[in-house]
Amino acid sequence: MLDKIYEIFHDRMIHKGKGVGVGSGFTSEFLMISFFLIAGILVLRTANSILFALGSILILAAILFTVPSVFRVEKENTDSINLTSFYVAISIVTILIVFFAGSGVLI
Amino acid sequence: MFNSTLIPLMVVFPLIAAILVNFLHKKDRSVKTIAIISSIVAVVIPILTLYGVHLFSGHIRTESFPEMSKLLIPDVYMGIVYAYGPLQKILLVLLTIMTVFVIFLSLNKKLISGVYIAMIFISLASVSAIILADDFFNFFVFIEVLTVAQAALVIAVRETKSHKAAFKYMIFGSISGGSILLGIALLLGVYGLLNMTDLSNAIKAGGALQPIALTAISLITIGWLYESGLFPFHVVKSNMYENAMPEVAALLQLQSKVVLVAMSIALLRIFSGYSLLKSVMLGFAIFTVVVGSVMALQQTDLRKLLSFVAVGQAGLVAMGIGLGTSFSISAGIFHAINDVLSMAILFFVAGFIFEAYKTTKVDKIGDALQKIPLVGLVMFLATLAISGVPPFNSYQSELRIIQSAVQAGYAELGVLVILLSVATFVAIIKAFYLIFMRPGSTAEIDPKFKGTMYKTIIVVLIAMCLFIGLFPHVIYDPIYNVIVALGV
Amino acid sequence: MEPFQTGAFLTAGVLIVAGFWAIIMMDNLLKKVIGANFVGDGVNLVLIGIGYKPGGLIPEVTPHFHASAIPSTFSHFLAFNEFAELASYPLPFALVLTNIVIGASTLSVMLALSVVLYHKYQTLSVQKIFEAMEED
Amino acid sequence: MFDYILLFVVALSAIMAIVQENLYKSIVILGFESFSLAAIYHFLLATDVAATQAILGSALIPGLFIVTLYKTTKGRDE
Repeated sequence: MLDKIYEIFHDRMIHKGKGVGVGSGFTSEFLMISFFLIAGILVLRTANSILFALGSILILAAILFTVPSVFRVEKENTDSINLTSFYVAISIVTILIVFFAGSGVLI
Repeated sequence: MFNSTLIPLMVVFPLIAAILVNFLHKKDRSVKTIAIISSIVAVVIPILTLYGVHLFSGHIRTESFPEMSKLLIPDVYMGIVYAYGPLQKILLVLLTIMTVFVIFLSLNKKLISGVYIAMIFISLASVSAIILADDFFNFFVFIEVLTVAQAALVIAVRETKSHKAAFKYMIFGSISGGSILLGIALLLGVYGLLNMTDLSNAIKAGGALQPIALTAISLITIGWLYESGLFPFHVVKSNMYENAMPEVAALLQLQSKVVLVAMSIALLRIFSGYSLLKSVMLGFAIFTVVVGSVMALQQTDLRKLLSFVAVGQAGLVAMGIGLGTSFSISAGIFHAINDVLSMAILFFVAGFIFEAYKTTKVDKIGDALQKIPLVGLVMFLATLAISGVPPFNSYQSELRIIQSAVQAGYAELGVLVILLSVATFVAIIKAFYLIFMRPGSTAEIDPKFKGTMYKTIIVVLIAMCLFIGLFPHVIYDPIYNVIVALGV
Repeated sequence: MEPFQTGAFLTAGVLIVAGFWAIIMMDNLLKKVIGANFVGDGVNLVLIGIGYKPGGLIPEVTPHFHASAIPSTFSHFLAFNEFAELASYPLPFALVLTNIVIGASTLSVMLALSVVLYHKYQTLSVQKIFEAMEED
Repeated sequence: MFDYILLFVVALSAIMAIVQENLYKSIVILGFESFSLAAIYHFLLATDVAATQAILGSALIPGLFIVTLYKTTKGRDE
């Protein structure tokens, strides 16, 4: 299992030049996975609703199956203006929904 | 003479200097003289000024009448108000000292012109006004001016990449500026007020927030995300840092962190009873921390790497503020100050390398420790400083952020902060190894370049880092007292 | 609320939404700049709408008002209190004047940048400019 | 009645300027929208703002846009 992951990282990292090694790929992958674990634990611990807990476990499982998640993150954070626009739109909607639903106006 | 009437001078004086320097475009000697003198005077003004409140055109607090305040709080400010206290003093002294350093470094460039220095002065004036202003509209105006000035500083590099970065910055700046002004307009419509202190009182007196006020909060939060370079806008901000000249990038990250602190305090003051705002801030901050450090690990260009590290550290500052206790907020502000210093050292080192080798690609440069040992040593110390190793300053603030996270009941976030500092250390030390220790360099060092000014400034800055790390209470205690007194 | 005021707010909403749509979704650089202009216009219209008072006086036109109005000589003048009750609320107008000027300056910088980007890439399409391969 | 028609015109021309394919037409519509907006400011009792908007919005800004368009496409269709 580990050899396979190493090979995946090696293949992806080889074309980036000498500057980036497999080690930094592993570090960032470790950071991503621990971030998702931490987020899952936080939601589980603070939210008392079963729906939230189940949902967070499901999302966590889905993420752990797509192990080299670093490359996906990198692809989503390029200099492109269109992707940034998309995330800006998503964030605006998220903020509006959170503020309205959290204050009991919508629900 | 040294009284609080000097307060507006902190904004007016850099503006006058900017106009003078702008008129003297292409007369290099007089531009240099005026820039050096006025930047030093700009440091002296905030040190000499006493704490106080400046009321423009002498409008004192007067009784409200129904036209002004729709909630009839007893009395309101009629004019624009600037408030100057210990926190503002610390931020302004930091800002002006760093601006002096950046101007000293910029003066020896070929790029130098009157307009370039004028833009640095205009951005200094607008950040000062953002720190001082107690009036929401004044705040907005200077945020817009700051956006244009920063974009102009990046455009002055005259490369296509920097033009693209500046265009992106301005397009999203129009989204954020529109959002902030619409939020201010809605608050003006609901409460009839623009002064932050009065607005805070009126919102407290008004009880639960109405849907219009909720829309206003959401819109201003979007503006806050843009100004501080958090999650959806982190690519825009890091692109700006990357494509500016490295020493100007140090100035830009300083300004956006100071604006982050000032705007967060303004938001927390106005909507002090509204806890959901803090949760939203915290969520976006955590996202920024993770994305920033993951992206920093993937870069091969020193400038790009440092810009993503700067974004991640801004997320850490916002995380401290978003935790919402007075301990964590003061820890976040303290971390902003420490981080600005050590990030500035790293950017100045990048500037030195860019001047000496004409590139900052880490896989082209190598073996630099024999040629520039002092710069290598300072960069190593700065790397230790930014990743929170004990004798330096960031240790004190990161420790406080972790403590406050545990106290607030989010022990997991403490783990995340430790992971972030590990990732930062790995990212920068990798670049340090490749540039300074790896044998075999493909880029040649410029033998004529001495860089005495760079060396002096980075040594002074690392000494400042060490001083704050050894005596943190000089900076931290005033901040903590201010935050406790604000009661946010 | 006065129906005309409501209509003004609705129009401002249309302007702001159209502007955001253009900034986020449109492919052409100039269309994005036009969208930024519309956002500014819509926000200005909201601010002006806040200050409106139906059937009120125009606060900048002074002949209605004299600080020490004496009925016999200046019979058509109003005292300050009366004037303040009748006139519309002038604070947002000052804000809008500032915002118009800021918006125009930002707009000109963005237009200049799009000219420069056009000369480099020979196109105005955002897709082609920002997805182009970086050459060092 | 005229003021309501103006509101409608502003909303309609904003949408038209954005969906319009031809950039010249969309800039002309932008100038028209700005001028109608100035008239609305007049009906909303803000005469000084109306004057500024009429000058800046319907002369200066479309002028800048036209110059930009001339400098970029130089008469070519895109």
